[in-house]
Amino acid sequence: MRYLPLTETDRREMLGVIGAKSVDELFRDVPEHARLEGLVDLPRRQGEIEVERALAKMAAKNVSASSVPFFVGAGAYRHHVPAAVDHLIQRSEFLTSYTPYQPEITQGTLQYLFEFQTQVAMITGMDVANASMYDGSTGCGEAVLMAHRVTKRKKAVLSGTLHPQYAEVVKNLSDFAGYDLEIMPPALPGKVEDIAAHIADDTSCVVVQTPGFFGELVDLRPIAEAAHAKGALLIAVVPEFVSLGAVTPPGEMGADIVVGEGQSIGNGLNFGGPYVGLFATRQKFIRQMPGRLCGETVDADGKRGFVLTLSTREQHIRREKATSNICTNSGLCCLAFTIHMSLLGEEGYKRLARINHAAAVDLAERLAKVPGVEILNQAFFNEFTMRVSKPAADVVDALADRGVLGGVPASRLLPGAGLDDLLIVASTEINTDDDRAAYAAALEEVL
Amino acid sequence: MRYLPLTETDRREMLGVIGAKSVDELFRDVPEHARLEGLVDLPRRQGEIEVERALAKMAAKNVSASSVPFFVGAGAYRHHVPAAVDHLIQRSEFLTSYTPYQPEITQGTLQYLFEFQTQVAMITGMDVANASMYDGSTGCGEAVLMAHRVTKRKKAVLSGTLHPQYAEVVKNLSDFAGYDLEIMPPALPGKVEDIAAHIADDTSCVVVQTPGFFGELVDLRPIAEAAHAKGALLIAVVPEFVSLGAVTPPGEMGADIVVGEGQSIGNGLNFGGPYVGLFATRQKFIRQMPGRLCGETVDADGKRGFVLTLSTREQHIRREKATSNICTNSGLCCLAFTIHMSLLGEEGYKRLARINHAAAVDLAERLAKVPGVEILNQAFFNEFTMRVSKPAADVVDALADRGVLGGVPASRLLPGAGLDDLLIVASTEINTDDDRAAYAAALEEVL
Amino acid sequence: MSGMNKQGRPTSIGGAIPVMHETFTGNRALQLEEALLFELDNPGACGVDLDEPAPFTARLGNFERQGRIGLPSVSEPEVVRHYVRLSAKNYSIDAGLYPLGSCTMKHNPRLNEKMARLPGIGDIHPLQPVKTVQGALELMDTLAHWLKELTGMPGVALSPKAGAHGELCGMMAIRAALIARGEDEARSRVLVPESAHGTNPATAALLGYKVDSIPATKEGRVDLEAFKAKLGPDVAAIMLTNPNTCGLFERDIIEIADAVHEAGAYFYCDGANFNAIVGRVRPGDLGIDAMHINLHKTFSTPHGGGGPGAGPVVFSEALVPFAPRPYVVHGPDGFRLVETAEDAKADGTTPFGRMTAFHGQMGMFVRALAYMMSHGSDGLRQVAEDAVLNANYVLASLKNDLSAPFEGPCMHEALFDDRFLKGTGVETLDFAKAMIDEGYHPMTMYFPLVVHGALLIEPTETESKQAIDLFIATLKDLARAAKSNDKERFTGAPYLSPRRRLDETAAARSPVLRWMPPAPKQAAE
Amino acid sequence: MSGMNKQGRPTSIGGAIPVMHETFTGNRALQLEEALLFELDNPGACGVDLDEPAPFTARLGNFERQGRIGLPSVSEPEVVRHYVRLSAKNYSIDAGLYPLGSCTMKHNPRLNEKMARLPGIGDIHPLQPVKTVQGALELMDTLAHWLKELTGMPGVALSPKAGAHGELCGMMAIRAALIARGEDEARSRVLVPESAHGTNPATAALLGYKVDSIPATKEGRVDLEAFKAKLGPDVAAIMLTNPNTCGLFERDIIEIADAVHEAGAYFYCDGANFNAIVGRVRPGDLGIDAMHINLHKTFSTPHGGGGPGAGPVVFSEALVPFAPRPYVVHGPDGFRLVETAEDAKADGTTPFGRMTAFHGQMGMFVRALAYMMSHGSDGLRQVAEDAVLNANYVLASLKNDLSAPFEGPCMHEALFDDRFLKGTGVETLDFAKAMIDEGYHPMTMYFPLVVHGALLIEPTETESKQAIDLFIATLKDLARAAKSNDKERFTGAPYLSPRRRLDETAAARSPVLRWMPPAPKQAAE
Ligand SMILES: Cc1ncc(COP(=O)(O)O)c(C=O)c1O
Ligand SMILES: Cc1ncc(COP(=O)(O)O)c(C=O)c1O
Repeated sequence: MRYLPLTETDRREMLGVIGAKSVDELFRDVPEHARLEGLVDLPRRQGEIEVERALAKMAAKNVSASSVPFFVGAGAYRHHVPAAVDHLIQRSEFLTSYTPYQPEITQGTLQYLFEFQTQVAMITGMDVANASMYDGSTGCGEAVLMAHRVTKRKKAVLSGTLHPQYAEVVKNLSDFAGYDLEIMPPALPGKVEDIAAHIADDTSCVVVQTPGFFGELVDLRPIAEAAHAKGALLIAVVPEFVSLGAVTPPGEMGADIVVGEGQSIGNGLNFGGPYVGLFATRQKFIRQMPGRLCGETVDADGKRGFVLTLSTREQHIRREKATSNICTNSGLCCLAFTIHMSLLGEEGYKRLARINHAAAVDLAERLAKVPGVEILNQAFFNEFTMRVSKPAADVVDALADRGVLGGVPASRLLPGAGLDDLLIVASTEINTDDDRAAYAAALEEVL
Repeated sequence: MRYLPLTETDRREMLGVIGAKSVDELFRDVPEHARLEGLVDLPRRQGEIEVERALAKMAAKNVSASSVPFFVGAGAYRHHVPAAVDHLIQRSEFLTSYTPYQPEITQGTLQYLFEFQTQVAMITGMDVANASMYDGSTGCGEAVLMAHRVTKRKKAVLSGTLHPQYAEVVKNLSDFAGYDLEIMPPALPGKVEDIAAHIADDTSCVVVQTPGFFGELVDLRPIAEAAHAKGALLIAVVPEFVSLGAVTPPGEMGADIVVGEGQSIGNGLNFGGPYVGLFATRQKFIRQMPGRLCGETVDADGKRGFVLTLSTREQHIRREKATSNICTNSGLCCLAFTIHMSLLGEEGYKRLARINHAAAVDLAERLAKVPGVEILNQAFFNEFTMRVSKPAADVVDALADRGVLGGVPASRLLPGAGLDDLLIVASTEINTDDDRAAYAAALEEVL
Repeated sequence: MSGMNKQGRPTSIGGAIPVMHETFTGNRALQLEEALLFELDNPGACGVDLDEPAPFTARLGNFERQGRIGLPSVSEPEVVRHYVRLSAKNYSIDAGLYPLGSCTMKHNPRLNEKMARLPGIGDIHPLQPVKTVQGALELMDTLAHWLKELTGMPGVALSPKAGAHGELCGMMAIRAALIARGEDEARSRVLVPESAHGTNPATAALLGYKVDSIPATKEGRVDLEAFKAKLGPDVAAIMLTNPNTCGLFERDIIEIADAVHEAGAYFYCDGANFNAIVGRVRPGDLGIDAMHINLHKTFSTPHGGGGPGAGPVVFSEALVPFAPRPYVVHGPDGFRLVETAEDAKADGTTPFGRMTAFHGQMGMFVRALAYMMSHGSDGLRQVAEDAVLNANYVLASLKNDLSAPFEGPCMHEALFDDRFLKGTGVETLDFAKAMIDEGYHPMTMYFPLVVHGALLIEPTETESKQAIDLFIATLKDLARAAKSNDKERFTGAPYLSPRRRLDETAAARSPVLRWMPPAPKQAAE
Repeated sequence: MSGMNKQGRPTSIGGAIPVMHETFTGNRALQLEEALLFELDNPGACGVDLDEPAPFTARLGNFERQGRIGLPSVSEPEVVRHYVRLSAKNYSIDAGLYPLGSCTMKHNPRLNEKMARLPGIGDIHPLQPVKTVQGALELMDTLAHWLKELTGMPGVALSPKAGAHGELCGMMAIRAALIARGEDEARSRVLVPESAHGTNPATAALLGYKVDSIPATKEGRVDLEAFKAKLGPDVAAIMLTNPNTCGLFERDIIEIADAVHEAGAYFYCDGANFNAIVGRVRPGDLGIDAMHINLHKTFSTPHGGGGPGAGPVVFSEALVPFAPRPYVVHGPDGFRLVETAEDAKADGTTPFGRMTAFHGQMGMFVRALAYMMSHGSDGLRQVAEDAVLNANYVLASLKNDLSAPFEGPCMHEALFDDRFLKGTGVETLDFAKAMIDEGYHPMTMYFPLVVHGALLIEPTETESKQAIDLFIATLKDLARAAKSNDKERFTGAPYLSPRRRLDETAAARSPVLRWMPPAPKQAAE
């Protein structure tokens, strides 16, 4: 087997050194009746050619985003990833190393984590960021738990702007961990959600997403004020991180914790994972943060270097008293994020955001002209919601038959909420004018 | 522009240090009327997205070998390249380094060249090999020139087994360099070519290909004997290097120089290039070899290391007295070759060869059953020639319309030679039984 | 053994050979210093070319971002160089043996990377119409099948994002089952062996459970009597790692499982060490109720400097009904996803909820499946055998040089303690750091906690005998040196790495967690 | 400048800091020793899984290979590690400034690598039916168009495999034109400046020409008078590099061209340095008849440790008819390839022959085209300007520390000689080797030959000012050290690289060009 270096001769020699007659002897602690004698009922080993053929066959059954005009968003966005990014993250030294527990020989990882933390903090407008969570949704759950620790309260309020699956993740965690939660109904663009009215003295935090699930930008300032007035924290959630190149960052609008999904920068769609949770907060809360933190220090020769730090918050040191149980995080996705962000830089990032916004505005204008379409949004970034004259799920299906992936029907994530006629649509820098024209034409056919 | 680090500020500062007012001043040695004032008439800079889109569009107009049953050979062969190969050759340290002129910081390149040379020598059954030529065809030309140097004679005889384009390359070089050449007519399988009769006292070398252009294996022993009897050298050419995993190597049949095309191992089809010329010979001829050679030595601390050596044969030292004008060779393709060969090892290489042979035998048997087909070969490796009942060029075209790339009509390379009904067909480990069945079925339709 | 290895050469500190130790640049030939990204900032440079959009009327409301973010401007060549230079400061599996016990640093096949990048895998959106992602669902279904067959368990949740997330998932399922039985209130305690990985108690605590520690026997295993004594009607579950973190198989595991079940509790197994038994033992045959599988350990998806991973959880019959959404079902019209509570109701199941947005770590699923298919049933069994063989070979070869707290045979990792260093002035940490100079990543240190100054070595099955022999010889030499008073080789180590020992205390005392722009220079100066 | 750089710190040899210089393994932390592949041989291991074919009747005749070849058996993890470790012993552009004059080591964009791997580019066969490769022919046609526009020349042969092969192609076309004119016999001399690259005289000699050397002026350029004196009816061509290998533009180039043409000869230009003028000067405006373009220099296809490259040749009207096969034509049914003499006859052209099998370096074409399209007409002009600016900046900054033989401005590279080392006991070679310790690849040394102890520095346009500033500061420090008697820093250098100075003389004296299996041990011992 190509991945196994030991030969029969090696095995014999090694058993000799060990003083065992057979490898079976080494498994003697396994209760006898649990020892499998034969092989499990699965196919035998296969060569690269066969494995590649089998998986390519599965892959070929999917419609890849690159092969059609593509407008699907709702928490995951297709952006162009520069070729250098994917090349660099595949370097052995990044790809096949472990968590940097031995800083002397993992300065590569540590330095990029430090840079990543800095970028995330700058972009969100916060003081500090950690070295990533699994993804935006789980980061959101952790943020709520952190708010409970900080405020020593037990109740969170989730805005109707929050991605329904994020809300579900928070609810799941909250329920099992024994906390209270209020989830507000879906916040449709055009109607202002009066979340302030739901903040009480026992509210630990409010969680608001911007751009919201339906694409609408949210003014966090009044919410922050209302929350702070009651001693609660504002958790801002940003699943489309490209937006912050154009939109006022939550840190400038009073957020206490910002959770982001970093997939948009440097990471592919990957059918939903792996993604990268971004997590930023104020300096004063750092000891309550979940996840790894990288910090600057010096070595024995006085040279600048980096280490994982404040690990007394973490499970491997603190065990049941840790701020989170997270261990493996999204290291390599951070790397992709930080490389892409390095390439973009200040100008590139802002311009990318403008291009995205222009793309979505153009698409909205084109689709608004299609009979049976009503665009709901006032202020949006690269995604908006439209009301269509037929069930949105059917519309999306019919568009797919015409070779256009046209977005996400709200009913897929919010069934039974009376939102069957809403379709959430995104456009990014990858779409050409032709793509958008094709969408409008196909939609006209379908409606 | 993303690849250009200098900013306008940098440029100004640097001009200041230089003491020039503008960059134009630096170009003042250019005759005035040759200075372009405006831009050349070509498109302006484009981003990655646009460039990728444009090139992908061109690529999409080609039928890639992976997308159809594929049986094209005639000097370039589609084999499976393990994923590790392409990953490793893209490592910055290999990809973006220069010829290893500074051995202290290029031991990576030098060691793999040393290993490559050893592998090529072992496989061909020769004493030594160089660090590559451009490809098999140009290597073949260089081999003839080397034979002239060694024998101090001026005439080569090219067998009709030699790939017609190789023969053309030799002829071109030979003509311009002022040497004589005899090119024998195409040597069809089944007929023995009496090359010995063409070896005279002024013959410097005979050049024979095995497997021959039409796929037939050639017995080099009598030719070597005949050549040596007249003081001439035997140059053996092996464009399908996988064959040597199953077939007696030229070195064991008396060849003095072996030229190979290494594309089959580790390198893709690439529409014809870059490929890698393999060049092996006897120890006694090393000082007459063209191309770079890597040799073992020690460093100042007595540690084993490697250097380019015998460079007094080469143009950068010897200038007009060099054995060749070659400078840049096929470094990275050598690397791909040597990595793939390392993965294969003794067993894997031999087995790969057996699989190829089995594939071709199976295909020959299937196609032989198609009415209108006659297989000409007696002894072959993974390629053979068949006589078809219609013009082979039309057959290949009609097969392509049916989604099968069925081989190379002899007339494409040998027009006007009365070989219009010959079709050269290869099958390798990448073909499945289904592929071969599809070929037979399509051929039956076409004939 | 390589002719280039200097085995048998004496090691010395300082000495006579002229060694140049400071350069003008700070570089040491190929070992290159690298500035922070922010220090490369050069406004006007940019690593991408994007055209400004044609003029249009923005619809950002009042939310247009103002002012500088502070991101550095760097061209592509400099960005590439930055990360290539940083990478050269890392150790990796591809560079050498990486014997981190419990972490399973094995070879990461590049085929898997290639497969993950097929457009039909890497470039599909989780919320595309399911009819456009049938191949993706088939892939998930196939992976689920392999995991169930290999573990002998009837159900699996694919979505957890890593091992710790899998623990959470498993414990939530247990909690959901207890709720369904109406026993949630009553059962507030979770038993966790002392030797457990930190994520186990952290997970239990996250769910509000009281963590109750089970002591270990002298043989490094759960103390069965002590354990039974701790069982009671208030116990929700035991979280046991098997093979355990001492690298030992829990001999009494079936008795433990029986006792747990008898007490009305559930058996969560930490499956991080499944690589030791894959193909030879099915956890389902041991009485386990839930177990996560670190695809990034047993099934070799790359660790990537800390992640991402994937932590699917297999379930027993008792827990299957509570497995979270989403999951894939195969119906008459192909594959479907059960995503929402409504979907589940229609499907007649009672998932406890959802662990994450979307469907889990597809990028890891494809890699793991490629790995499994490559090995097959026969190869995977060999994986376990070779992993165990390599570890026992290390244990047998080093037990007289280092000190081993427990009798063998071990499973996939060999545990040593620091008794062999007693009186040398060298500590576990120093010993580990000296390995760095020798070209090795240290083993896991000071874990598990049940042993003093633990050194936990997991070679994995993808190391050759030749590589392990050199590793053993090196550790013997280091042990010899430690015992013969060559203390400086350890306490000053590492000497030769890109950085020498780093001051972690200072880092934690006044944390600097981000770069800050230098304060503007004062005009007067 | 990076905060991590130790500028201004004194350099010393040996010294007080304890530096551990020998390890047991021979490794130095991340700097790892690696055996030869053959020393990793472990029969039974294998890096691929291939199934033995089902039994069949072989048709190999009498040619079945017998006996062992001797190839080592190594598993995939070991193979990957072998090459990763080897790679770490190399310097690269991605690691740092690589100032090899004449070699143009510039950034290699990864986009280009990605494009070359599109299945529709990398996985097509040169002899597929042309109707199945229309996109490939379009790509070649597009590249040809760019090259012709950029050079202002009417024709191009794409097939030459590298620069030297392009020289051969160009000189063959010249020869073919002379044959057509009936002047081949009469014209047997080729004029080549002393400063020419070795490939120029080697190429001319390969074709049987007498190489006649043209001296240089004190300004580093062709001596016009001497040159004119050498012209005559027996001269076939001049081979001139422009900008020349001293990094200077040949001011008299148009006069030279005129004189050449007046004498009935042709003007071959070595275009290796086209990167200095691309977008600013069209060689077609200078009277050139043929010029090769190293796509691996000007258009950044990676050097790959020595190749592959590509050397398309552009031709003047006079030579276009003789351009070799194959070439692409655009007809009513799309693109066609003119491959054979018959095809050419039908097409009404008179190609001199064929340079290589198939159609040239497609893999390089796509990379070069991606590079050109990325830059565009504006970016390419900027390439030339920045390359020239960087070189002049180096020249201006170092001319008082090193010694410059010629007045500026230079073009894309700055030439120094070894006068500044006079009396120091340090030679050009030593100076270069000391740069290695500082983390730099040395510049081109001892070339061109017209200058004593030449040091030829080509920074290229893809270096930032920051990088060049550090490079300059380092060279200043080295020059200072050389002049202040710090000789050991040079003559013993490099100290810190994977290997120290290698014995090239011994290597050439008794060449060991391959590994040989060790002689079997004698039984008695
Ligand atoms: C025994 C054990 N349990 C749990 C974990 C946590 O797994 P993960 O890092 O994937 O969250 C680890 C990994 O370090 C482990 O070794
Ligand atoms: C001036 C000059 N001419 C010709 C060549 C030869 O080019 P190539 O190496 O591509 O054959 C070179 C490359 O080194 C060169 O620098």
